[in-house]
This record gives sequence, C-alpha cells and structure tokens, in this order.
Amino acid sequence: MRVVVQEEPFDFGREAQEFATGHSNMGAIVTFTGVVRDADQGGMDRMVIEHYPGMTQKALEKIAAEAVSRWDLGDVLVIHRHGELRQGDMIMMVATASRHRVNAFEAAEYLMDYLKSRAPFWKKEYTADGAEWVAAKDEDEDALSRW
Amino acid sequence: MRVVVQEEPFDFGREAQEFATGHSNMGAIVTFTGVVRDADQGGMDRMVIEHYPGMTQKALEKIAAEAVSRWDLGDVLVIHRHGELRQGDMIMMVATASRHRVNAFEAAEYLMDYLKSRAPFWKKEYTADGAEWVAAKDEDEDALSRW
Amino acid sequence: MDVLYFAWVRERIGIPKEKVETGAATVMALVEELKAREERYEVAFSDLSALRVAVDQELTDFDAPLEGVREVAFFPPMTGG
Amino acid sequence: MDVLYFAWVRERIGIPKEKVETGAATVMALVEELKAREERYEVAFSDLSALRVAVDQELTDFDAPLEGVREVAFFPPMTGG
Repeated sequence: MRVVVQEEPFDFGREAQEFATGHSNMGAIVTFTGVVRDADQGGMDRMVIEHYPGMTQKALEKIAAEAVSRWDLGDVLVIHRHGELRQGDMIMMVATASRHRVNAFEAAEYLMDYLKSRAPFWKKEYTADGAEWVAAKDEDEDALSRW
Repeated sequence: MRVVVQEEPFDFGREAQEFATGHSNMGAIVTFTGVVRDADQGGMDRMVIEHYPGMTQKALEKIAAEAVSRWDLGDVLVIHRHGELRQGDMIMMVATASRHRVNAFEAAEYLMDYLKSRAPFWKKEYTADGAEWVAAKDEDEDALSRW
Repeated sequence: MDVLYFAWVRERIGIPKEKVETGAATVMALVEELKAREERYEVAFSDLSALRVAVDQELTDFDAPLEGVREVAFFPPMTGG
Repeated sequence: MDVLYFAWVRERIGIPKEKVETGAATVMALVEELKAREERYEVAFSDLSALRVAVDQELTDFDAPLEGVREVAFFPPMTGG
C-alpha cells in the first residue's frame, strides 16, 4: 500500500506500469486518473487545491487500508496532488490489484467515492470572472451509501 | 476509439499515459489490465490464447462502439493479445475516458464483461500435468445481465 | 461454405477448417449432417449447450439460416479478457 | 487549542489558524463562543449544515467533546478526487 500527497506532478504512465507489474499472481489491475477539466461554466484559467496537511495523509491511508481489507486486495496505490493545476493536468490517481476483476473495480470505485467526500481537499476554480470554490455534489455524498 | 489485436506484448505504461493525456476535457480515465496469473490448480507453466482472426477485431470494435454510445465516452481503447503468454504477462487492457467518473468506471466494466464472454478468445493453460482449456464461468455469463 | 473450429472443438474434430458442400437450411441441420459423417463430429457436437456458433463472423444461435452464408464457426464459450 | 480553517471558511474568517483559550465542552460550544466574538465568525458559522469539523485530524460532528483535544478544524464539504 502506498499513499502519496504531493504538490509536484506525477508520472502516471510510470506509476501505472510499476503498479501493474509489481504484484505476483494478481490478475486484475484497475487504475483511475482524475484530470483537470474546464469549469462547468467554462473559461477556467487554473485550479488551486487546498488541503489539510496534518490530516490528509492519515485520512487517505485509512481509506486505502479499508479498501484493502474489504476487497482482499494485493495492493493499492493512491496519489493526490495539491496546489495549482491547469486544464489537462492530472489531479490524482488510484490503482488496485486483485485476483479478480470485480474486486479490483469495486475497490477503485470505493476509493474514489471516499476520496471525493472524505479526504480533506478543496478545489477552487479561477476563471476570467473571478474565483469560485467547487461545491460538493449531493450525488457524491449519496455515492457513499453504496458501501 | 482504438482496438488492437496482436501477438506482441504492449507497453501498458505508455498506452495508459498516452490515453490519459490525449483527451481534452475528459476528467475521468479508467484503465483495466488483465495479467496472467497461476492456474486455479497451481503449477502453470504457460498459457496460450487462441482467437478467431476474421472475427476478433470486428467483435471488439462492436463492443467498444456500444460502450462509447451508451456512456457518451470521449474515447475508448482496447488491446488484446493472443498466442503464448507466461505468468505476469499482460493479456489485455481497456481504457475509457469520460467527463464523469461513474461513466468511465461503468463503461470499463461493461467492456470487460463483454470481452470475457463475447469476444472470440479461448485460453489454454499448460501445467506439468498437461494442458487444459479454461472453462467459461457461469458468473461471467451472468455478469452480462447487468447491462 | 467454410466451416471453422476453435479450441477444444478444433482439437476433437482434428482440423481448424474445412470446406463443406451442404444444402442444410440452418446451422442445426449442418450440425446433424456433420454428426452423421464420423464419430469425431458426433463427439464434438454431443452437447450443443457447451457450444457457440458464429455465422459469417457474427455470434448467432443454432436456428440461424445458412442461405447465402460463406463461413460458419463452432467453438466453446469464450474466455477472453 | 489550535483552531484551523480551510477553503471559504478560512477566507471568511480571514486567517488559516489561531490559538483559542476555551473551556467549551463540545465543538458546538466552541462554535457559539467564536460566533459571539466577531461578525466574521458569525458569517462563517451561519449555516452549520454547510460545514464539516475535524477534531485532532479525524472527521467528527458538532457534538464531539473537546476535553484533551489539541486541534479543531472547520471547513466546507470536501471536494477531492
């Protein structure tokens, strides 16, 4: 299990390759990558992600450990950036390794649902019209009830 | 949309990176990678995947096109190998790009469910005791009823 | 018409492909003709629930008509992915 | 005790962090003390349903006790991922 919180970009291709080749007898590898897209109202210049340094790493590790135990994963990787990002930049990734594809998929979805609503990150979008904090979506909170 | 059927290994890291960075305004990228693991009875030496050359490419393209239209994907990638593989080798990958994570996940699961049971590949496992065709699992057939 | 066999169907029949002259109206009629030929066909086609069929490279079922068809393929349930 | 603010809570209160001397028994009692201080707190804490709280870096709720606590953080619903 590896959990990384950093400001710097990460190399998705290298991380994905290393994760996928590093596990003996895990038949199924799932990755999810979140990429900065335009604001819903359009015209986004940049995004800044604030986080809670003392809590972030611990919160992510707790979520990852829960996924490993629930789905009996061979491994899990979480990388989440903070700071300033531009359209097309990768915000975060998760990866799961399991013997079976259903477990790998479900665990990755679980990680994403919890990262969305339970990890202390806050996104602010900057457009020509000013800056706005991204509002949490009811559907993201609702997604947790699945687990 | 790109669908590739080949005997050669593919570079998962490079494919994942290119796919994830190649799409404007797609916030969610999911990949699935299937890796050769040991036979259920253990002791696997190698696996050989037979396919139906005239049909494979068309069948995969049809499955991929259906996923793109159902989930309004920005793109989809399918790579599937045939021929001889060893433990730890990557058999195949799919990748999906969508504006939203739920669509990217569901489409990837759909692709996998259909690749399992509707694409003309057959796996044979070789162990010290002999060779055995991998039996299709009822649960894989049942998985299709979800869609 | 070309008739193709894959995986253990190919192994039981002993060849990957053959040309078959037939007036069979459906896949099922073709199967009956083949079974009548030789025991290896009888064995390969003994349990149709364990078989799948593609006609002109599209999955279909054993009731499918063969008129105008150029290629029929028999194989076990697929195990891709 | 350290009190931390993030995102628009931080912006409304105007500082990311402050030391607070308090005998408040719960998070809610602390919130009431802060609201009584100055309007910027009153504004930031006006709708608690739009706020989340962590005590010693664990998510909790406004009923949580503060005895022995070293750090309380207030912030809006998280938007990670």
